[in-house]
Amino acid sequence: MTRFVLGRLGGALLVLLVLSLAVYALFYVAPGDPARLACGERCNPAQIAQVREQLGLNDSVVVQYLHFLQGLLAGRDYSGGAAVLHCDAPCLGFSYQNDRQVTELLLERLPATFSLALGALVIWLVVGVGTGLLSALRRGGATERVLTVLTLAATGTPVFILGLLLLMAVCAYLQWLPFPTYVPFGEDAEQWAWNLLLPWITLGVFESAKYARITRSSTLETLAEDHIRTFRAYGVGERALVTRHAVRGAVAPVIALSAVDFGTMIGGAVLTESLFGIPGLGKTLIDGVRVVDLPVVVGVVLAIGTAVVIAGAVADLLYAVADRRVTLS
Amino acid sequence: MSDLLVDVRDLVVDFPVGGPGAYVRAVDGVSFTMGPGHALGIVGESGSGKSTVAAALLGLHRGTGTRLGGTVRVAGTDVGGASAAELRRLRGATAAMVFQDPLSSLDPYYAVGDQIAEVYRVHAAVSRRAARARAVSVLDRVGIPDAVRRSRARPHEFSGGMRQRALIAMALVCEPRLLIADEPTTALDVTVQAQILDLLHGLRREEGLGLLLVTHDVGVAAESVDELLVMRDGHAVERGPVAEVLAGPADPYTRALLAAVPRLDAPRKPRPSRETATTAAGVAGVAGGDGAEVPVVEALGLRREFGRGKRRVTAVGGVSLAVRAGETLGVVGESGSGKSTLGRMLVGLLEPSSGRVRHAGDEARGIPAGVQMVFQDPVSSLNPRRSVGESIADPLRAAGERDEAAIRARALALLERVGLEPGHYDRYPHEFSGGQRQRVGIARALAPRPRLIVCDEPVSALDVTTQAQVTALLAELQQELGIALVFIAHDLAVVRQVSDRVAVMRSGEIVEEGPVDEVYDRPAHPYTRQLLDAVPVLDPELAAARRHRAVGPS
Amino acid sequence: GPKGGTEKAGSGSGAPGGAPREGGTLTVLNAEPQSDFDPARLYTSGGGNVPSLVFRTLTTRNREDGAAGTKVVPDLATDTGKANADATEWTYTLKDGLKYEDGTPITTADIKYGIERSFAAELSGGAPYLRDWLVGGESYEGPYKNGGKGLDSIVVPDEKTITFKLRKPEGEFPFLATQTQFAPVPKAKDTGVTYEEHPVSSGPYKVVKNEGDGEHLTLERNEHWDPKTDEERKAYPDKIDVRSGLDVAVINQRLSTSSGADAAAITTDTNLGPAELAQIGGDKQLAARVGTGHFGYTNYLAFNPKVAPFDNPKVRQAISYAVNRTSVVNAAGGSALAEPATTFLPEQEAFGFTKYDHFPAGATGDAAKARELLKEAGFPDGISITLTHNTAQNRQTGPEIATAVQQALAAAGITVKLEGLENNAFNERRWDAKNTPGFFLSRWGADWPSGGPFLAPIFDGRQIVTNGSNYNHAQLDDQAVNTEIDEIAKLTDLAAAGKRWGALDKKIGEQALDVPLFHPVYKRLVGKDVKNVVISDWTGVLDISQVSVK
Amino acid sequence: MTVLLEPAAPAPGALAPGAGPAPRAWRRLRRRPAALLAGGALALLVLLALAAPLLAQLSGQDPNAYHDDLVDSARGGVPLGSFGGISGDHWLGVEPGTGRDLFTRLLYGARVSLLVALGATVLQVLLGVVAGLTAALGNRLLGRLIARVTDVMIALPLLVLAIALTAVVPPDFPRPLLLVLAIGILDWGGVARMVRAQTLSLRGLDFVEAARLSGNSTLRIARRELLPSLAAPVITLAALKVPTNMVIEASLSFLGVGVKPPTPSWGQMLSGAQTWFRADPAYVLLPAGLLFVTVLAFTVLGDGVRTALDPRAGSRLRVGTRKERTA
Ligand SMILES: Nc1ncnc2c1ncn2[C@@H]1O[C@H](COP(=O)(O)OP(=O)(O)OP(=O)(O)O)[C@@H](O)[C@H]1O
Ligand SMILES: Nc1ncnc2c1ncn2[C@@H]1O[C@H](COP(=O)(O)OP(=O)(O)OP(=O)(O)O)[C@@H](O)[C@H]1O
Ligand SMILES: [Mg+2]
Ligand SMILES: [Mg+2]
Repeated sequence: MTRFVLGRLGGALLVLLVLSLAVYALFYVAPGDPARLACGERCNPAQIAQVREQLGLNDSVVVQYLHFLQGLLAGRDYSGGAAVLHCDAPCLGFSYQNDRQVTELLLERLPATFSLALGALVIWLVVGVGTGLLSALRRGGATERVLTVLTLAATGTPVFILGLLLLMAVCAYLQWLPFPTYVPFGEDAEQWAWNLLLPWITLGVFESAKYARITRSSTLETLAEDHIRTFRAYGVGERALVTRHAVRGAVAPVIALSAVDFGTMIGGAVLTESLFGIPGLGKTLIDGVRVVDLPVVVGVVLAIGTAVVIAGAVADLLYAVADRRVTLS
Repeated sequence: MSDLLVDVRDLVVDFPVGGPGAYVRAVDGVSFTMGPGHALGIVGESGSGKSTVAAALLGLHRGTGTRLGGTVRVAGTDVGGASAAELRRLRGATAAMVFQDPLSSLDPYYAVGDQIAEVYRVHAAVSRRAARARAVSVLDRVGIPDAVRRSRARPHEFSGGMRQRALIAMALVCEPRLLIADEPTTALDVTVQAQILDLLHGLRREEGLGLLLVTHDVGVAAESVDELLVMRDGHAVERGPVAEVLAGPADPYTRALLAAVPRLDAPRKPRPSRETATTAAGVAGVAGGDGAEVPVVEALGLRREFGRGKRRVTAVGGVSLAVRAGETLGVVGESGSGKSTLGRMLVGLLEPSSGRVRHAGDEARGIPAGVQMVFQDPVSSLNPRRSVGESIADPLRAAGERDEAAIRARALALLERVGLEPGHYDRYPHEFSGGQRQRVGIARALAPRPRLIVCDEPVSALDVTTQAQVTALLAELQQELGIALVFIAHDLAVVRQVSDRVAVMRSGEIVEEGPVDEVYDRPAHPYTRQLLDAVPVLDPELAAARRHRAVGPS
Repeated sequence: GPKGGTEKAGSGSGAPGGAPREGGTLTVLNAEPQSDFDPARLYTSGGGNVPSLVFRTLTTRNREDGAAGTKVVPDLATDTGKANADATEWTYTLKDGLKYEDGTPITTADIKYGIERSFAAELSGGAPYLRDWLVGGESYEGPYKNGGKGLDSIVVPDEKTITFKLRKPEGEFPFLATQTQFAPVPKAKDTGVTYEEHPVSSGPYKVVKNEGDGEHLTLERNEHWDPKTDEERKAYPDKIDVRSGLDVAVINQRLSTSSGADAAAITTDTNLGPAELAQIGGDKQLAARVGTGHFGYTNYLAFNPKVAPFDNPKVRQAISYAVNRTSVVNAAGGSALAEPATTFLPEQEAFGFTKYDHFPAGATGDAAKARELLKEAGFPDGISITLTHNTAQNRQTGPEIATAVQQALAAAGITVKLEGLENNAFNERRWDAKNTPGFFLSRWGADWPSGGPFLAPIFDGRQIVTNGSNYNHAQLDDQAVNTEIDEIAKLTDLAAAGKRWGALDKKIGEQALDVPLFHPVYKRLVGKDVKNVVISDWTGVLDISQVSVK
Repeated sequence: MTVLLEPAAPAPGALAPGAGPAPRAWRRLRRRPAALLAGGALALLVLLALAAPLLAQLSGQDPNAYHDDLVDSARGGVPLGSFGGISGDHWLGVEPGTGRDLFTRLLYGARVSLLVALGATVLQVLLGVVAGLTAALGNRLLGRLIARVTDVMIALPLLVLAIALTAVVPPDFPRPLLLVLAIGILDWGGVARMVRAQTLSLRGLDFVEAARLSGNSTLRIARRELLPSLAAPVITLAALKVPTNMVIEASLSFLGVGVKPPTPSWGQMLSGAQTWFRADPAYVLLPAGLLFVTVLAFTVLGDGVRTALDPRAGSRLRVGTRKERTA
């Protein structure tokens, strides 16, 4: 176990290093001059030059990257006009656009994104896996057909349309709920939940469809195994067969995919976030990319990377627990 | 009528194969009845439809696309017409079944004890804890040592025999009126087998349990049943009280069957002469010494542990042995004594915790070339998604053979040699009987002409005639190619017949090893003696007497 | 111009309560957060909305509907500025009783400091005029460098007076003095880049909450703001709650639903799109809540005459004739959201609009005339050209407009290949003087309602920038044009200046250096309780300082 | 009796011709009308896409031609007439704003969308399966390396990569191909993770061990023993990737790596239409409906293939059916 954790930690550092390098490299080739974009539309060349100097963009990419690493390990100082700003290690640097500490920015945005992803995870695990089981149980029947059509409608509808429809229906026509505005959990847990309800449903339903399909097909596969026959021969009911025994076949894929989806969702379900006005990392990332705000983009990508790595390790642990034949490595 | 526990009339079972309308007739007009508390044995050729009949008693063919004819009544329930709820009540509670393939019949994800408890809770309104306790107690009854702890293990942590006992426990947990046991002791050593048979006998006597025992082991049948039904090709060829059938078989097939039963005391067929008696101690001298032949495989102080901390189990605890080309080493011993684990280490599928394996004198790393294994579980050792022909052809392809026609021809030849039809090439594993699957496994192991084959219970599911055919084949090939064989089995008679030397294992160690005749005739270790005594005899009366000796006084 | 203006909500339509009253909370639903809230960093257009509630400047916009709203009026200063004879020195005097939110008096030294800090690289983002106009501005690096040295061309003889010394005559200086850079910043409170988290208010409201980098703002009354010193800001609501980071479609939906707090909501950055307009179409009640405005903006086809065949004026003219403005307008969202343009200057008097149509293409283009011109140009079989556009579907410089152009030109025998570039790449190409595409979609907006900032960056030869952002796409360096620009800049009579800007536009238009396509129209929805919607032609959108929710 | 290891003459008549695994799977598939119908529908869609120019000619419309007279310019360009401007000329109505013919645009859009959805999905599945198998079966080092590479791929936002791609790829590189490559090469992490997880569960099974003993290379084991068992979840996931890829294509188009306008695609039409669903529902429903039909067809077909690939499902001996439960 200790070895597993240590091994993963090493792997994680490698992943994060590669990710940051990749982003630096990509931005090196990508169009858009960060200095000009930070300066504003009509900056004159002298101003742009000043900003470029100020952002340290005159150094070569390699030097810039080394500065970034240095900040990560030892912290960095930065000219903030009236005073010199200091950013403790691990310092992800300052946003080109508004000089905010990226670490701070991430910490500020993460809770919203995490809230969103967590709720969606719960929904897709409950609704998605549940629907999958139900359709495996009712295989060949009308219920299954209805469920199939519903889940496919959910996957086939882009999430922005799904969310907009939901918003229109629930908030505009029926007015069951006010239009959501994000309330932090720490501020008011109840409001937090109410306001996240629609985004959770939107994202959850969209993702559920995938999990329903995967659960269903894996469950049906497992139903063909010998041990199912054993339990059928002992009078175990169809429902228990499916929900207790056959569903175990779906455990590995569901866990693996959940880890991936949860990890990437930390990078932001951009469309859902912006539709419901959730101040999450997704929008931060998009805006960062749009204005070539490299430190912000690197920061968000590293946050996603961390989430992906952690979620992956948790997933590996989970299916080693679920299936003892699997050994951790 | 209604006092009959089982009433089968003109049962016909057709399995669909391949295209629409294509069927294979597995059972063709079988009828029999059985009263409560009675015991009926079904013996017969492998593939003759025994398991199919057994499954029909629980209505397991219903709704599967199988065509059924005739009527089946069990404890008054018309299995063919019963509602789903009735059927569920029947299954497990009134009539329980021990499946032929015990190794893959348990859910790999749950603890064995939980699985048994689950079945109990389906039929009895008890708490989870009570069910667990009950599960532990039945596990204990079927002879699982340290049942409390072991009940928490998952099936893959059990040895073959332990899994089989777990299934028997599952069948008994609801105290059914009818037990349908399909080859229930194939993975058990003779002492445990005797224990199980005694248990069943006791249940019959005390609780009026009806027993339908499917077996290929005439000895087992002789010990346990009142009546015998002999099947061949889907037909019942003979039926009568067990003593009568054994003493004076009417049907020629029954006669042939009985004649082929290997006897423990029978003189061994002459085997190609070999320098015998390479004890573990003598290995070093032979291998290193004066130009003597190097063993094909050699184990030096092999140990293997599973689990950590409190869950730690030492499966094999320091075993040394050597097998030379053309030689057969029989391995017998207690169920759970580490035979399969040892076998897996010998072929390199399992890393030893300590000790070394040498192949042809070289330290093995990974899987050495030219080794094969016949797995104890024929079900899981065949890919369910590949036709058996493909599975057999696979080692040939892996060896680089490219000529498709040659590959196919060779696979077909092998199928035929293990007693299967060439037409089976394109069938899938689930379309075979237990014994047929086992033979597929043997055919696959033979296909690439290996140097060494570790056979883990290779003939346990085969009727005696087929068994004889297969062991003859093995011997023949061994002679031809100088294959070294490790033959793990619990059937002492078969082991005597095929082995040059025999090693007796108990609790992970070899307690006795030596030339087969010597060990059998003059067993040195008390455990060996115990084993030899427990071998079932063909005479029902003798068996009854023996049981009386064992159980009576208690 | 054809401006009408504003269908007012509340007023005139018999809404309860009639006249605007004080009190209540105004909700602002925005897409973009106010992430720049430092007066130094705001660009002209950005300062017009929420920041104008917090920052007062020397002068400001006249908060009235339509054309009247294009006038400059005094704000902190007693007048719009006194110029010296050649308009190279501008002097302002502060009103009495001006205070910050903490009660301390506002001084001209603070205004000087506010301007100086906008020169710091850390606080970049403002418009370039201060740097270009003030003496020494081009090399000044702000108060944080060189031991806090100030800018000598801003003279503060006493607490109430401030004089600006310019490099050349600038008659439009009063317009510049409306920018947030002219807001006072007390030096003691300056925290550099973090000042924007809580800028010190000189206006009617102060910032009490600023979360998520301007995503959620709460403004409350600044008790030290004296309405008697401020004729422009009405400041009816007690509280202003700004929620941003919202989806455009959601903002419009919320305004149209107008339930709960949204009934008292407006938006300062989200326009209605064509789909929403189509939907509002028949709904009278909803239509009554739509405010329409005209901001000085022109979308046009730009040529780079250094690239063949656009070096040939006949080719440029042919294209001018071939363009189908009806298609283009439709692609831009229909006639409600775009008005066809034949002049470069927006159709507003303040800009000096002078009507002309040198290459009359009619509503749908004159393909025959175009072919004729092409033949004259030596291309009897037509030509193949590339049109560079943005891939962002923004209805401005995006693919739909490009396709509309492509189709119209095809009818005239001009084969257009479309080259779509991602937003940053597009802007970089378009602003790169060395690598400007030959033919592309572009747009230009007013920094203030006057011909100067509209024409000079585009046509002044001295504003060709070779190592930065160049807006003189045609790279026109015409002595006559340059001189005329300088001459007009000397005028402090803005009406007179306007006439000459119009004439200059007309004159330049003859060269067919661009093809004006359309001027966008802004339509925005307000919540059902919102009253006193004022939309000036300066900003084209409702003035947040005039809105009442009671 | 010693002829055993020499090739024997095949037993006469023992074998039905063409009874190998593939034909049997095909036979099983043929017995599933829903799957066949779905396959037919897909084939039809592909055919329609291929025949787009022909059909456009038939309908007499150019997919890119603006029709200013068909939209109400004053009302945001909403199509004149009912149901999104359906008429004898414009069979499915016209696009708001531009008045472009929807029927032909949908047809041409199908070309891009189907190509991207199919191509990218195939690529994702290929890469994902290879990476997943390698991560689970490769030696320790390789396995870990691949697992970490997968992490990187999952974590790198498509968007960031896409922006960089715009700069690197020459402008005349065929766009649909670029899309297939971009989506396929960048977004296979999910498949890889799932395959890895499944393989970890499978790799200790006896039949895999048996294959190892037979001297099969890891590659062969992966292909012959594991792939068939992985097919079910992979096929299911692949069917779900189809709509996702279409939507990704749309968003990449917005970023400028998509197909070049005016070439349409369903994804683009759909995202352009999102605000129109009240003012002009037909505009939304048409691409959405086609997307739905495609997804449905892929899923049903995938399900059919999955079932057909499992020989055990054929006889349904163990799976059991509704009939048994209700009998
Ligand atoms: N699902 C199936 N599809 C096709 N044929 C089958 C199927 N199951 C069994 N068979 C065939 O039916 C026959 C009877 O099988 P059954 O399992 O009853 O044999 P058995 O007597 O139990 O043999 P064994 O002693 O080897 O277990 C065999 O020939 C077998 O190949
Ligand atoms: N993977 C495993 N994890 C934990 N324990 C195991 C595992 N495999 C085997 N064991 C334990 O090791 C011991 C030896 O098992 P093994 O399968 O070698 O026995 P065996 O001699 O083959 O028995 P049988 O004749 O019943 O097949 C048993 O106690 C078993 O429970
Ligand atoms: Mg059987
Ligand atoms: Mg064993």
